[in-house]
Amino acid sequence: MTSLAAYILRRLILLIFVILGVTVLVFAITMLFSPDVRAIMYVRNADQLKPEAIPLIIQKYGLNDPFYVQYGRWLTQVLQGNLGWSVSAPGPVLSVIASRWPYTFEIVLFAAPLIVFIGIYLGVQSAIHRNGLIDHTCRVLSIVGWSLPSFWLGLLLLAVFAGELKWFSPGALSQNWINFMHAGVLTGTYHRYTGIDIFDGLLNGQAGLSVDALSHVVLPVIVIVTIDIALLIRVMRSSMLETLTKPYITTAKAKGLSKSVVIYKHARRNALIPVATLSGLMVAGLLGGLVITETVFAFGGLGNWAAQAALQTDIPGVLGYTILSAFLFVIANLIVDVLYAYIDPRIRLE
Amino acid sequence: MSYMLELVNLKKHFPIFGGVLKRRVAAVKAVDGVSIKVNRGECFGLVGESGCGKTTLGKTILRLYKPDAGKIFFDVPKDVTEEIAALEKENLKSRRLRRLREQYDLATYRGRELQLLRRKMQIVYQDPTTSLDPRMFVKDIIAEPLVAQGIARGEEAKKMVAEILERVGLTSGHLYRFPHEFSGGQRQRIAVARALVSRPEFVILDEPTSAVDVSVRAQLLNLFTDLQRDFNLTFMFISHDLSIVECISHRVAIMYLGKIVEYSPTEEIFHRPLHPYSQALIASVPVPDPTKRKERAPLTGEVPSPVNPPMGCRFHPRCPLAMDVCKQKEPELMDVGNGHFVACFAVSSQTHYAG
Amino acid sequence: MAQESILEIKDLEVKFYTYAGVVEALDGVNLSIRRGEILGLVGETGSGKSVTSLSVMMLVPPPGKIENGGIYFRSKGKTQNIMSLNDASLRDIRGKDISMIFQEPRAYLNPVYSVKDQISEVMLVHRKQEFLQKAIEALQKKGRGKSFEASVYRRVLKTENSVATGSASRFSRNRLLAWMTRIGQRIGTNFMSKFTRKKTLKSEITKEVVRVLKDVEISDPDRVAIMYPHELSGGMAQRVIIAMALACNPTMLIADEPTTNLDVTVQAQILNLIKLLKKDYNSSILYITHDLGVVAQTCDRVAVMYAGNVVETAEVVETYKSPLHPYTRALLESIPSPGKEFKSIPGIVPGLINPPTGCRFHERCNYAKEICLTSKPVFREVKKDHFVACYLYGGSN
Amino acid sequence: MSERSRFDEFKAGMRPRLKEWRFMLKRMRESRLALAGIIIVLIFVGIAVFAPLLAPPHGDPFSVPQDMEILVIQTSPTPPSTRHIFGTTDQQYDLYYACIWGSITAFRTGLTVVAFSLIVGLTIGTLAAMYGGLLDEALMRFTDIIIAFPGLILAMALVIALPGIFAINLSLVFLLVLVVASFLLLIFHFDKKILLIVQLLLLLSLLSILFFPVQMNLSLTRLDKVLLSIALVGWPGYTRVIRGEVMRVKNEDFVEAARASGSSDFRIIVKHIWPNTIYPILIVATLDIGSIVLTAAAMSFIGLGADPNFADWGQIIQRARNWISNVDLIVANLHAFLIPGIFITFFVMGWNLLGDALRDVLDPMLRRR
Repeated sequence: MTSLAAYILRRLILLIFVILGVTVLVFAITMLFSPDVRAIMYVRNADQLKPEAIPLIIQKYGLNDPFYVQYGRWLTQVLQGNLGWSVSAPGPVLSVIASRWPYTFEIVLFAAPLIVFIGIYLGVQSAIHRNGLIDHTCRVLSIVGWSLPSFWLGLLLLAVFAGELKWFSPGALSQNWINFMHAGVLTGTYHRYTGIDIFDGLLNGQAGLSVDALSHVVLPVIVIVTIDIALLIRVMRSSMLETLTKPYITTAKAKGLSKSVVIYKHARRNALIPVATLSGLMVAGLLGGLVITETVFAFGGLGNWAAQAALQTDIPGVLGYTILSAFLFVIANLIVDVLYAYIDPRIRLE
Repeated sequence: MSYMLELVNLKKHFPIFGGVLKRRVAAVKAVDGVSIKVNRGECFGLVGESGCGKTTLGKTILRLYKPDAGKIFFDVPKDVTEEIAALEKENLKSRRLRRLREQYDLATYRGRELQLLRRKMQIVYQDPTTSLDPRMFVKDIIAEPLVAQGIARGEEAKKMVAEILERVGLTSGHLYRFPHEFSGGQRQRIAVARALVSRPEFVILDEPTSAVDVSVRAQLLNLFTDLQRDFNLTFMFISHDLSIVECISHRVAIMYLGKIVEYSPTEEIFHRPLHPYSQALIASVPVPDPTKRKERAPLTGEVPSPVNPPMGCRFHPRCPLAMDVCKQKEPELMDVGNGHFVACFAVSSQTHYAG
Repeated sequence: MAQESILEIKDLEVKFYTYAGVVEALDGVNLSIRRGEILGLVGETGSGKSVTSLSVMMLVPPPGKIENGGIYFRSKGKTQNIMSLNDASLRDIRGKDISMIFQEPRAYLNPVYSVKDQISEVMLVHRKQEFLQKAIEALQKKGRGKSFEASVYRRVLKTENSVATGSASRFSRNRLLAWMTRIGQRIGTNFMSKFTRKKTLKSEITKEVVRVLKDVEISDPDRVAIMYPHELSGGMAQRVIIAMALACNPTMLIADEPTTNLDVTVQAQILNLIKLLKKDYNSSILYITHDLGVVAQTCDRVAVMYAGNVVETAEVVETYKSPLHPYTRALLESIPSPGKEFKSIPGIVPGLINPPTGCRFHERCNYAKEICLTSKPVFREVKKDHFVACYLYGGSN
Repeated sequence: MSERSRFDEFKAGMRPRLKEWRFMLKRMRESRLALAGIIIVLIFVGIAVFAPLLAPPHGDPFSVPQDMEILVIQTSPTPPSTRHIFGTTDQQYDLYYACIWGSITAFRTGLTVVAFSLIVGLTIGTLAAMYGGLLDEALMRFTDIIIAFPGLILAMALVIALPGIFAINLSLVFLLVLVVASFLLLIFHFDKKILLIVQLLLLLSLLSILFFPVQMNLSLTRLDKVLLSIALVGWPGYTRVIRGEVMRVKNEDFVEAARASGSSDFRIIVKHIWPNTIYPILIVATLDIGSIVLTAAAMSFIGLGADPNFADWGQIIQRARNWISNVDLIVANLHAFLIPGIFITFFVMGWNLLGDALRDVLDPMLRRR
């Protein structure tokens, strides 16, 4: 087996353990609740919510048994796709996720690339123009962006662009388009192929709807990017600055390479190595930030749901979201690991 | 009379972890069966190229590393060592053997015993910039052995520190300075002071001059010789610079890939090196005389990795005199007269010259 | 002057503006390297050897600045002051006419690119036309002279030539191509390198790379070519660096302590290699080291540096037989040799933030006169080909 | 030794240290951002210290006063006026008072969480790095898991899960403490007597658990819950950082040299490793205070924060949630979230700037070896 394969495999095994650990931890947290509260984690349909149904569930899933037994049962339930009933949605957790992920995806779709690419670009720029104008502006901006409370920024943007200028409005889609869509779905003239309005609109030849959906994404994306890009810029900058002092940069210059080749071929690739991890974490971590952002903009995605769930102590809701985000994080990590092996040949030998 | 230090087949391997589950896949055989005897009051030179395990050997003697096999006798009467050797021959299980080893063999020491050992043995590191704590005052750095071993503290310790500081050529005005305020040479002096403040009998000098400048190097070497005389110390001088070793040490051992290939009195080894590696090593030292130019490198290739050293004699792939036997069997160190030991079949096959 | 010198350094002054203060690293360095010789530049740490070499390449790292002086480089008959060159023509010299090898070979190779990538890179920068030409010819031999590949090469070659000669009109397609290249590098995909990925050109360059690797006595060049720096041993890495330096057979090679971190046996190999290559490539070498043994073994002439000054230069034998400057003498006496006890230079190397006035050696000099404390001795020829900066040999008024 | 000489000792010891600190301050003063950071933080310290003068409390200082006279007329916020300098938020809570006393809450939040994380991190991180093995493995895997969650989410989950009242079995706690203590003693091979005593106490506590368990009820306010959950989520990160730092220093020559000169592990850790790891950790901690406050505020915004009348910046802004559905309300009540938001932003920015400056100043000193 090649060392690279071994490396990937090792990471994979590790990640599986992480996933298991995540579920254990989460389940352990829920054990802080009394059985009759926890019962809802096993509810499959609405009529099981009746008070008389609860004791049945408790004894069916043995909610007074020792931890590991319960965990085992719960895990099998989860693997069967039963994450319980979310009161805040309301509905079975899995179906709630299924129905809401498109909205969250709309934001991530635009936010993630913007953060990563702009972040890296600005980081490099401020590094190569150290203490120049670009550098100072970048540093100040990143510090400010890093210090802004996302919800506050969101509210301000709402006040300005929605309140005063009336350019955008909160929500994921404006009411008339929602009505249009529902009507269309009922009459069969409109099909939700992907569930993502931006695409569906185009697929159904309703460019207007797509544009409207797009316009609703703008503000959330701005908030997410402003907040999350800060860290990336800083890390990229320092990493780049460090790389530029490395001996092999001197070699590159001594070879007579042009400035841009030295910077963009020799320095940047090495500087990216530490940044790769971070960007992976951040893209996965977006889900965290989205809880706030979606709440501020009344954006009907997963984050909003999570916030509602937390507020109404809807355990399965919070649980589902937590597990989901952890899962996505793990996936992102795996991708980063593979990316690593590509960027840095040294990995392949370890 | 007894040897200051006696090593019997000492081994130190560093494991390498790898594979999917990070299991132990191999080991760096840094020190792989070294047996030497160091006389009291001498300066014993240990020479070798990087990665030959000379530094590891030094640190293993100090028990900064736990040896994987072998015995370390420090100032142990001859009869004891002989008895141990004899006991090992007949049966390894005997209780007396275990008792003797626990009492005399450093390899078995731990905890408190080691701490007591530190008084008698000290080390001076190669690079004083990394071996002195950057956040400590010179005073505290030098006083550390005293305080740590409970020899002295407070005013008394300070007095001793000032004393030793003068001795190594610094003034008590330097007591409250940070290491980074000194030049390389001075830092090394501080390191020497720390090593000697607890009045040890045996000091390992691990490349003590390779990090300082040419002009300062001589000052340090003089300091070492003086100190050795005044404190009647025993030195083990580890270095890759043969010209220095030739000047400072009484006997020299040459190491290659974790093994001693040859050791003998200094002028003997430098004028009549027997092992082909020793010959090559000495030949490849650039002579500071433009009229004596060497036109070709005496040796090709590089030192192979100590992870999986060559079978048989470890030098045979690069050896000009390699024979078939060299590929199968490992040569043992053998006495060829007047305290000259060599591990080479080519040599032993020749008739020994009369000493 | 006996032979013509290809590099003249005149009164070079370099200062480093650090937080602690202004470090006067070089204070009027004079040096001249002649065609086809190895000049040994000897000195202790902080004497300014490396700074001198870096300033020749105009690579003095910030906060260092070349204050004044001149570096005159003679190649192809014309002499030019490197310090007054613009960036483009400077790059043209770097790696092509003057190239460098360093102390920490592994650290000076880029960890993420293979040996082949790194060597072929320098070839592509300075010898692109040549290789394109070769590739075209190779294709024609195969009777594929009309193929798309060949046409691409011709187009690129045309671009290169016109860009090189600057004949390309401002809006010409060629200039556009060159511009695209620059943009391409920005966004990370190098259009030009896309072209170089074309089989024939690539194989041509690879051939050359392998040849150079063979020149530096690497036994299996094809295998080494595809290795990454971390897979190379110290000696191997140093050979690769040397190969990289020789890739465009430079008129001058700067070797900055190339064997300091290598084992004695390997050092011997590398030294011989360097001597050998000097013959083959007849390039002159500026050999920087602190090891007097190495100097004696390799160099034709020696320049001794102390605290930012060159204090003495002479033929190597002359230097070792009859050194003039007190520092040189002391240095040579400090070489340990069995039997006699170690002679050392009193005191320590002075810091350069506010260095000693006058002759910077006077504090440690046994022959110091009061004039040495006040004024700096001039660097003058006291014997044939023997320059020294010391008042013991006149010049005090 | 005599007082006099001890004093001289102290003087002699301080002089070089002062020199270093002066050097640091000089560097700090040179960068405007750093100066800004220091000033901002100092201002907030001032506000926190003089809060009782700036906004004299009636009764519990942390419960924001409601203006009943207006409340009978209207609940919706009133704009800044002479009566309420910053105006009021809905339910007529006084914004000015809340902002002033909120600064104390902010400090409390940041500092307690950081302190908790540091203490836990230093002990566990150091032990893991020094003695590796199982502890290290366990720690790393555990942190892997914790880091897999977006901090906010996990904290949210914890907040809703944590019960308001903890029944703590003191004897159990005592037992655990003793176990850890004896563990440490074993590692640092102290003299046997202390160990013996500890083990006797251990036995005692074991008995007490079995026969006369000592119970204690600990009730958590909502703010406590928030802090606790953030700390619980945060400490693994610190532990990881500290572990890394210790690992770095542990392999330095001077540590080995100390061992060679007979220092015990305990001495090595205290005298060599911690002094050489403290600066990077300090930087991390400073930068973290800001983000902790932000997380806390975010949680209050979702509605998991302190009690509704508690003087906490996030808590006030949280009321804006009800207006999101109607944009005009947001505009109308702009002041009700704008002002506290500015407070949060500047507080966090101050700490971030400070941390940034510290990094710039300390790094060269770390490199200077």
